Amino acid sequence: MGERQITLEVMRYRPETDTEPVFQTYAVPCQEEWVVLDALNYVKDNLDRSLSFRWSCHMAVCGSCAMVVNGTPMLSCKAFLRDLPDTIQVEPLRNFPIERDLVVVLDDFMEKLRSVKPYIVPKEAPATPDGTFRQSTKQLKMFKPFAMCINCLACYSVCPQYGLNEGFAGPAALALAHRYNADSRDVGRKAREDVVASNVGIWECTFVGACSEVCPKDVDPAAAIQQTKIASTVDYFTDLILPGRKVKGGPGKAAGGKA
Amino acid sequence: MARSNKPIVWGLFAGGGTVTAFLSPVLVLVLGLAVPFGLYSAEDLSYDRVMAVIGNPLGALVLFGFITLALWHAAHRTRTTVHDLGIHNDAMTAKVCYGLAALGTLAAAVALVQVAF
Amino acid sequence: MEVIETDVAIVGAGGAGLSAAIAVAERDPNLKIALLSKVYPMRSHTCAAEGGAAGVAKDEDSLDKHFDDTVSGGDWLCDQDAVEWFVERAPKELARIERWGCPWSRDADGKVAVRPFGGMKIERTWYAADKTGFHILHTLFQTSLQFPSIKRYDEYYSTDLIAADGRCQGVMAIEMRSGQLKTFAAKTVIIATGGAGRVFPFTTNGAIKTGDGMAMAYRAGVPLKDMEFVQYHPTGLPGTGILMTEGCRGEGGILVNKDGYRYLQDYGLGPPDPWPRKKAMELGPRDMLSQAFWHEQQKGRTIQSASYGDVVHLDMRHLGQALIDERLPFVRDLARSYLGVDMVTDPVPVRPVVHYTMGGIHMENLVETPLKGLYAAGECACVSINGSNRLGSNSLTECLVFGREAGQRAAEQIGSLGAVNDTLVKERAEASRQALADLHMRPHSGESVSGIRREMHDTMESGAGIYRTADSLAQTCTDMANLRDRFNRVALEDKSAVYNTDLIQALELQSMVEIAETMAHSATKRTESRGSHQRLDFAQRDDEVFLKHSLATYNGQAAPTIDYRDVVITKSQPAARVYGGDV
Amino acid sequence: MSNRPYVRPMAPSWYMQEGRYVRYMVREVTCLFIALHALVLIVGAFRLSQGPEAFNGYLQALWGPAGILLGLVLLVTTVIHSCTWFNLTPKAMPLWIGDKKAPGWIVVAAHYGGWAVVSLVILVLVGSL
Ligand SMILES: Cc1cc2nc3c(=O)[nH]c(=O)nc-3n(C[C@H](O)[C@H](O)[C@H](O)COP(=O)(O)OP(=O)(O)OC[C@H]3O[C@@H](n4cnc5c(N)ncnc54)[C@H](O)[C@@H]3O)c2cc1C
Ligand code: SF4
Ligand code: F3S
Ligand code: FES
Repeated sequence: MGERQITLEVMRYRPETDTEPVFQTYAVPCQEEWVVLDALNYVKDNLDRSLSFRWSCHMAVCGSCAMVVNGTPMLSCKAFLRDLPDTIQVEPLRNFPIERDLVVVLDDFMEKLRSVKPYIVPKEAPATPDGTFRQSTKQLKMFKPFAMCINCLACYSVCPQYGLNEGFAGPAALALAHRYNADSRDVGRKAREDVVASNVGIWECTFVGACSEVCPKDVDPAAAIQQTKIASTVDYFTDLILPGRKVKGGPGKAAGGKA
Repeated sequence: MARSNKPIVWGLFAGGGTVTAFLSPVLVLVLGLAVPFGLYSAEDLSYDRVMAVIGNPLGALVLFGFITLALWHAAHRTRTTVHDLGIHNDAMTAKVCYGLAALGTLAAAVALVQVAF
Repeated sequence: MEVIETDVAIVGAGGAGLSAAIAVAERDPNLKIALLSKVYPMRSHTCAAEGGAAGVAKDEDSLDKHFDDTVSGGDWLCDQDAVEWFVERAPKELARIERWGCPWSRDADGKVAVRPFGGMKIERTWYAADKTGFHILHTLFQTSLQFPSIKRYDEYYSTDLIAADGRCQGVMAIEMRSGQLKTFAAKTVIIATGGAGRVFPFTTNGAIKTGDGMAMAYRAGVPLKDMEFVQYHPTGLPGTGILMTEGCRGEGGILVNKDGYRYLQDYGLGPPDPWPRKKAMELGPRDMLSQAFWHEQQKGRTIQSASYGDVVHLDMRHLGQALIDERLPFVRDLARSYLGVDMVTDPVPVRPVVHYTMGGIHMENLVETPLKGLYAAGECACVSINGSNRLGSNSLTECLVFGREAGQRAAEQIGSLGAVNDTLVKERAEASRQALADLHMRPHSGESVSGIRREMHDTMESGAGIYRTADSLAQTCTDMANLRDRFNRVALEDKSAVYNTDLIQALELQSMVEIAETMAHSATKRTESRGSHQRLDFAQRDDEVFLKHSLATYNGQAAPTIDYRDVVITKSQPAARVYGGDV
Repeated sequence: MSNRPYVRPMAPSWYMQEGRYVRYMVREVTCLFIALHALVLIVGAFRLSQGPEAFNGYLQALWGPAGILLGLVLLVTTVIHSCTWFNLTPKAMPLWIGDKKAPGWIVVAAHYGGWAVVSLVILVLVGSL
């Protein structure tokens, strides 16, 4: 197990004393196989107990620990030192207000996630003896990749449209809306269009594609959004041609989750 | 929240993007570069031969469609790019961009009606 | 101090807490629900669960078989009435979250697929590839978003229960972004704070699993039951402790020692062939597999790896890339990134790792604690379905089944509990505020959170690990008493209010120190070996004396008192645990 | 109130600051040349409507040095437009073969193939009508 000396430049912001963020430098003796999060924990335990950052699982699944490492947002628990130079700069996710140090304010995302109705709007209860829906391999594959989102928000950190447009629902929320739209058990697409196909939904996305490039879980939100654009456009023109057509789970229908 | 009317302009943008992606480079080549590069003789693009195609109402309609889609594609993308560049008066931008596209569409219509009808 | 009034306060938004919240909201939309969590709900450690959730699914399976596997898996320390109740509801709850959108893996005919798991006679573990807990958690969380009555308090760290007048009347919590302490005056409180694996240094548990809820209940006078039973999972990655799910073995992976020999056949789990076979060899229960590793290590038959110490090999090469990528893609990626080993082409080095706390808050009547108005569910609760060794994949289901029941009971009983006593609540709130202020003001002393934590880790690992003795435990008990005392002198280096993680870690350490002490003392008193609790000095199970649950009661600055209580036996008399052969 | 989250504004020149944004901007800006090309065609249509002389003058201008330069610029930019457009198609229009999602490159390759065919057909047709 080799040791390696790393210079960690961490963006600090202490709201009670700082007027703006500043970088603080720590010299950290690291093990070869460490990740950036290990180095931060070393700092917290041995050098500076006042450094704040979020983490929990240390296995790239809880989504707490995303931060900008040398310019790119990534999960710090999966940012291996072996892939990084000796000087590592760590910042909080961009496009979010900084609460303190590497901790950002997530209220906006949480509200947007709720707004896209990320839950099954069922057509009717399944009529099977065990009370479950049947799903073919293809039906599962249609939505599963979009269900892999860990809400780490790396995608929001690189999406310029999220930075420029306050209202924009953003890549992960829209990918999750698409995840339910694409689920064979769901009939809520119409109900979701309220937000998804509004002026703060998919139409704010200009297909920069950066979201999909940085996503640690290969969710491909850019794809989800473009597919939703096509579906919504088709819906729009169908509605124009056939006004008042009956739609399953349309806006009038309550999105009850009782099952 | 109201459903957006963007599908209209976005539909034109997407359609235009696709059509221009397939056709623009070859049209640039045919009209502007093929003769100077010696791919065609000047005869190939003589007035009569061009009239035979564009003078035909169907030909004129196709060209009109292409020009329109190209313009609306460009107008919509310009609108978002202007926003990206930091000019955030989107309503104004939209008016100007789509206005210009409409003007261009009208001009193309006028010219092509004269050619073909 | 801000007082938030609510009908139900739920502390913890993992699998159990979210299930409870939805259950309350569905039952009565007029009830006010406060859902507190020290992390955003989707960060809860339920997201780390990989392998699956158990519930009878196949025609040839039966509730009785699930019951039998669970009871013998728990070495007869399970309350059988609770197990019976549990196995009956398990498939219903799993089907419910199917309807809510959980992306279960499927068979060719479109039905939910099930895989074999350790100690289970028949395949009954529902799975979503190898991210079952993740999908369950996100399904629950996203489903919960449609209920307006669920008011979330994300990143609120609960410090204390408000217990007064023989009843739980609320809970105190720090809003982490402001540092302000708030009072939740609640007619009922449900604790769903998860396990306490972080008491040990080498664990699959995330940073948040510090046993806070157990400690809160303990301090409020509710006993902690069966705390000596800590599960080691046999297959963790050395170094990080990242879990290689039991699904690896469920799909056919094998464990070999340095001679390439499937050593489990030497420990009553064989014969090795034909393989795969349920309830045998690698599909034996976790306690036995982890103990077998220890013996191999004693015999010098483990593999010495330069960087990671002793390991054995989990070999999955014969499964082939297609199957691995379909059913185990996440763990393949984890082993590749964190260890540089691709399970498609190489065996993966693994060793036992602390994984699960069978013990927890003492439950009377499934989800009710002895304290009126206080309920609990999930890993923090000891309903006693897991006995002395939990079978893999029972606990995700446990979160769903008992989380839901806790919500329903709380909603049902609220009427008879009546209003909270404002004066008493204020009094308690003031006491909590004072304690917190004291912690903030404590003068510098040389005692640090990380220092005490490290020492706690060392003594727990060396004295209360897979195998224990009177001596090792005595040492750990002494050390822990010491550390508890020293903790009283820990001073915060960070005095700020906003998102003070120095403060939170100090409070978490307090929980852990208290929990660790109950573990050490309960283990000392249990002079027998049963399930995950193995005493080198008392190698046999002793049903005469110890077919009993231990109960650790808080004693302030003194060590806990340990009492006992009978195990509920209904239809399965204690017998020898038999695995391998033709079982 | 001590608690004031700090909002880092986006730099007005954000699109210059990372390779991926620069590439995005290049792609977006091609639309100006698509518009320019449309303009060239509209002018051509007018000239066509004004008779052979006018049209020939138009062609001569296109084929002169300035015209050739314009043509080259348009060729490069429209090719960039086409490539960036086609490269993104798998995201917008995933292709399913049976119950498997086809790899993205197939969709891209199909578009490039179609593009080549269309272009060749037009070139040949115009040259041989
Ligand atoms: C790596 C791993 C793999 C596993 N795999 C499986 C498996 O395949 N099958 C299976 O059945 N089981 C598995 N388990 C076990 C199972 O995942 C857990 O027992 C279960 O998820 C616990 O859920 P919970 O709701 O009780 O707690 P958690 O999901 O841990 O949630 C605890 C909640 O309490 C909150 N909380 C804690 N303290 C406080 C506080 N002081 N104030 C406020 N909020 C607080 C947290 O924020 C969190 O929301 C696995 C466990 C691990 C670690
Ligand atoms: S889409 Fe990807 S990058 Fe965005 S939040 Fe989800 S997992 Fe993270
Ligand atoms: S980066 Fe943003 S603009 Fe669209 S494609 Fe991704 S959401
Ligand atoms: S700590 Fe959970 S994703 Fe990194």
